[in-house]
Amino acid sequence: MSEAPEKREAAPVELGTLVVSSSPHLRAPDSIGQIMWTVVLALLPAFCAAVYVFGIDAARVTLLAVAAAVATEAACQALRRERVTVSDGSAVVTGVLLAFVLPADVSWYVPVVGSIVAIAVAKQAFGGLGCNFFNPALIGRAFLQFAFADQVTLAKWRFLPAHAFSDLLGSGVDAVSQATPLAVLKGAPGPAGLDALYRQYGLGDLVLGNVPGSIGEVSAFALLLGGLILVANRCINWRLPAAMIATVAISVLLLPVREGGAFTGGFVSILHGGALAQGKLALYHLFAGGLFLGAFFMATDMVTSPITARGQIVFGVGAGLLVALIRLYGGYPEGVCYAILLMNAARPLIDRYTRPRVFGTKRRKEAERA
Amino acid sequence: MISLAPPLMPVLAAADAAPSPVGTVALSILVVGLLGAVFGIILFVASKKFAVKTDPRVEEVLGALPGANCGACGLAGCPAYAEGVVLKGLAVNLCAPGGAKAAKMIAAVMGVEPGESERRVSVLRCRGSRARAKERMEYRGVADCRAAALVLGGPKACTYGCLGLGTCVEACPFGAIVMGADGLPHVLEARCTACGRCVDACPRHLYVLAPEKRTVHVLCSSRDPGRATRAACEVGCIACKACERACKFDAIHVVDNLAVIDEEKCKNCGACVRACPQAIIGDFRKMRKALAASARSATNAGGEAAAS
Amino acid sequence: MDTFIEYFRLFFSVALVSNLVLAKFLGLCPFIGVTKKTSSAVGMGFAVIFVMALASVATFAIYKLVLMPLGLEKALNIVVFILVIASLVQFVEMVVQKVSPPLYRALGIYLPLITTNCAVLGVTQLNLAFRDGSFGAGLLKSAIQGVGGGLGFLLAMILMSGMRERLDTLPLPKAMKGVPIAFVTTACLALAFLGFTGMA
Amino acid sequence: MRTFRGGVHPHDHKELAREAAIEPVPLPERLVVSMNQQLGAPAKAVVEPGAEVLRGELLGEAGGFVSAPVHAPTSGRVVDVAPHPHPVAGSAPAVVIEPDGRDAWAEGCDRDSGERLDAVEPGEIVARIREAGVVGMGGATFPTHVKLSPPKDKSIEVVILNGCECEPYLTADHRLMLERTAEVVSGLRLLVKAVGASRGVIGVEANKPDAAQALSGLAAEFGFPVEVLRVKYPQGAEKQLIKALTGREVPSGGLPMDVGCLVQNVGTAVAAHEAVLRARPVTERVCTVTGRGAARPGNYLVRVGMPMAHLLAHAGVRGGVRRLVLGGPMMGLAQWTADVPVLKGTSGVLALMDAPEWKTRACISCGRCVEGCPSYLVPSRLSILAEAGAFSEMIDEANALDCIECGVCTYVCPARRPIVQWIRQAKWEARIRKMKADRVRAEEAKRAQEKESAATA
Repeated sequence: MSEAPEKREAAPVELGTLVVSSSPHLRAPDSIGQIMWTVVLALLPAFCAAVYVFGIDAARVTLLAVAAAVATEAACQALRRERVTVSDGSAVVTGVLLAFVLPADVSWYVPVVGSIVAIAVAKQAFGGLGCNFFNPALIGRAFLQFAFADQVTLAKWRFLPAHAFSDLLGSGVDAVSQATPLAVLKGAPGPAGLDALYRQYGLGDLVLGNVPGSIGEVSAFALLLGGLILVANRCINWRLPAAMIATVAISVLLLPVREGGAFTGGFVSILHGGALAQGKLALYHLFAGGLFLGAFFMATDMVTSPITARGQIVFGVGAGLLVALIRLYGGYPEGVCYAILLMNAARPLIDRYTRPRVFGTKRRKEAERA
Repeated sequence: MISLAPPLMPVLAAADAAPSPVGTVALSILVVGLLGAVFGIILFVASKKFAVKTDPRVEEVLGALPGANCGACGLAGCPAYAEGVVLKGLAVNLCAPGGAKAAKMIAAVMGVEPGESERRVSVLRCRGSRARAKERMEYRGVADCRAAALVLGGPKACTYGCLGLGTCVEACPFGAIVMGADGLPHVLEARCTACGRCVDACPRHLYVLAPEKRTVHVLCSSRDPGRATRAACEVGCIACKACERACKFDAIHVVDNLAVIDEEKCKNCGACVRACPQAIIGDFRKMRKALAASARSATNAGGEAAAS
Repeated sequence: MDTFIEYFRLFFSVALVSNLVLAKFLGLCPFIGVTKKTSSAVGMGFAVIFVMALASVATFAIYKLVLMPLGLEKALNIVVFILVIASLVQFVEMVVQKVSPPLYRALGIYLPLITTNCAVLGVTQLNLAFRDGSFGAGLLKSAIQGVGGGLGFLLAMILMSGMRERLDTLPLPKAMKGVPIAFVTTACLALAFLGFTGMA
Repeated sequence: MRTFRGGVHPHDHKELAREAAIEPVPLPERLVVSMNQQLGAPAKAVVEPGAEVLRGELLGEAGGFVSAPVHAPTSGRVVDVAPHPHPVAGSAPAVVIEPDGRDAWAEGCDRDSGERLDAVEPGEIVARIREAGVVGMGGATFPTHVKLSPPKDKSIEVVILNGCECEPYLTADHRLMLERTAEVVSGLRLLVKAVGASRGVIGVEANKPDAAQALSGLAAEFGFPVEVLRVKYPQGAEKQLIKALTGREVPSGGLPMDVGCLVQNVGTAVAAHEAVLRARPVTERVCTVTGRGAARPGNYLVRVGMPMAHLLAHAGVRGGVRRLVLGGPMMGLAQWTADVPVLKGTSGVLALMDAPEWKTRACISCGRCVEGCPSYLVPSRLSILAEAGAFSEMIDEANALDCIECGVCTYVCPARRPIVQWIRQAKWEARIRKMKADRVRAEEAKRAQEKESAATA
């Protein structure tokens, strides 16, 4: 290696004004837009299932909500004289999610008002994407529950039962109106009422979506598929939905309810040999209602869920517990929306108390022991 | 059932006997009065038992301070300074924003002499606006002078000059610095309180707090040799010493490639201002008007830029 | 068992379902004022629990033992209740100033504000629902309602303070800075608390 | 496969230069030998303009204990001693040499005495390394003799040779391990002996199986295992490498010697071998020139002090380059001019044709930075605090000082937030704050003293 290289004149390099920035000089390909549009893609199976179950109405409500959400976001950003960033898809996600928690046959203004509240109040008022504490779609939904209760909480929900599947868009097919599975459960929360419920809607109906309910929540299978798309694309962390769903199952399995002045269900039933029925009830709770929609698409909203892995588990467990409490003891048949909103409120605190241990330091407990 | 009624029995009986409005009112007054007395006694005892000594002068001094918590006094905020004055005997005229007025009030509270305090203002010692000072690179990153200064010294070819990213504008608690359309910050002297935040914020140490009546300043900080300075900026000190020759009072000298004014000797005559070929020695009496106008247009331009 | 469940329901109801701040919108002044930092929010919350519990017991006792026998319950209940609460707050203020000066500094002007904290007065008024039962049971229920209401207040304060510490770092629209966004956040939190509707 | 927690694997672009064998670059017209070649104090020039020097002759002596001497990279005439653009410090004093083309070694240098490794005493090894101006060749440029002289209460048990080269694009260490295998192993033996360690390990990332293969045969003879590590950036960061190989965590604010480890780059091992057994001071190094702007990307044997423009021209860099980065793309320094010299720590030069504009948006707390941070920090929080100007909180409550500035958080951020730059700013603010506090304390002490003396008087 010590041979003397000869002296040689090299052609001079002409460099223009160079761009200088702080390291790193590379960025990963994923951007906010890519993540948001992936979420939209992951919502597509559930959307298809919705059109299948509710007909063209589902598409109508969804499009209205999306259009209102995008328009509101653009208007807010224009008013604030900011760069309009609706192309990143985050308003689209909010619109779709809001529509997904509404019945298919609401008046046109319900999704529109919901979207405006969701974007203007719950998101842009806080400074836009990344700054909101609460999931905008859920704030929109909670607001609608408050403002248009008669339209949003129906006693009977319309849907196209399985025999009408031959006609996709539902024209010429009579839709039927029935109580949602969770509303039926509300009337008879214990395992005793389960058999009757099973005759009305089997587990298979729940998985495929052949039940009344809100637009996006009916097909557990389609939602699971979407959830897998999100996990595969690292848009969500599997821990949070897993913790949430598992907590709901365990809570329903163990928590007793009061029927006719006496406790039944839960561990009470299990102690009395009703373990199988209680298991079936827990399973039913998983697939009925908006749990999958909430667990995969709403609780996991990056902006409003904890940032650390441990925090995500705490969030999932908390939300799951609240879902079970509201479903079993509360005034509403479904509690996913409120459970997630409540945990959203606790998110800053969860983040604060689940900070990871810094490399090369000890946890406080270990440090005290040492 | 236990009842507090027995001691009140006679009154109660009277009230029963004559259920007149007058009786009810009298009874009400009596009851409220008695309860008030009981609570009063309890609070009196408690105030003795839990008494805490406080110096009321701390609050008074605090009231005399502007409350901007700027830290110009060298302590962490106004309450700390108030405590410092009362308990540690700090000087009463350390509050620059409050100026002579605050010093006088504090002195009155403390019963001492207010001492001298001359009004000072902040001066930016650079005129290297975007059009006049060359940039050597296209900087991309955090829009903050201190952050940019860490990336190979920032985008300006002159490593002594203003980076123009407005860290001082952000730092000023009184809104006395505005970013001009020319890419240089401008001090609005009427609002400046000489708190020194900008002096600390500027990574290039371009700000200096000078007495308001001093009107002649060297508005360049480059210590590069003349040729390098000229290559980097149209308005840099090229160490030509024309000012030295022009000064009748031996008050200005080129030290380390940069003209420096000896404040003791300077009479603000402006001879150096006229002599400087680079126009970097400024006479504030003349410049003030222009500065204020440019700052106004800058504020307007800023608003329009945000609007578009 | 049933009595226990009843007490539990009372507690749960006043703490969550009819949360004083988020369902009844009482005590918004300290709620907005002292939630800028979690540490002072917690301090304020505990001060309110303490005052609320004491005030509940004291006012209920005075109501039942003094005002009712004298037939003055309608004329004097609010006046006397405010007197009791004001004295209690004065007392608490002295104790806090002596025991924990940092807490005293953090709570600042808000401690005296408990005096006029309508949440405290509200709970003492709510307690009047128990006036027709026995004195002992009513006193116990008042205490439970006082502690429960205070805990609900504390919970709302803690949640809110966690969010507000983050609010400081957000690029808020100019019009929303400060108190406006605090109220918007409160509204959202109140919507979330609707989830407890019908529970217990 | 062993590794650490966190990190990320960016597309590494190593295919550009991986296959190119190390190739010497012809001498330029002038060599600009900076006196600031290492972390710590700069060297002090000991030659005057006009002096004739031979290769290996001393140009600058160490400016302190944490410093290193600088030697002439070729024979020639000193034409200038003056400040010159410096790729890290902006500007630094440099000795400019006009080569005479003989490239003759100074007396006593470059003797292949056939001296056996066993014959050199540990103290002698450290002394020769110090005199040869060996510094960390991976890019950190920490003087090697300082690392080899731990305080008495610390003992080094394991010497780790860092052959990870986890930075994308760079392949210099890879080629070095392949082509100069014997010197790498010999260097490791010297380092192990110098500190009296009981073990030596070579860590190689799994994307260099040929290098691992080549090393393992020779290393096994001396009982040094070659550990193949997962391909993940920053696998080659000192603390992360120690964690991966030994499971030990260097304490926060501590040094590798606190857990009985010493980490050296494979390039440093070669330099140590050259210094101790061949009496050759550091005058050249292998440097990868790559990126789409280089027509002939490759691994070049360059002299210290070679102007960057000369090296770039040799590697076929023409116009149209938008960014010039010294070092790897994750931690390297972007340059505004090619008028800077090659330093002992210049492991690579990237000539990039693109300069994307990354528009910063609000943090959406996706958590990817938290997942990727090898120091287990919450970069998202740090960035939010920085935006709010809360630099003190970044230091006091969010552990900004534990950041190793590896750049993973900024790389993965979908909101394109310049997190590392903010953290650097916070560290800088912390330094300023400390300086101020020290000044205030000194003033207070002075005032107290004055008061006291006044009272006694």
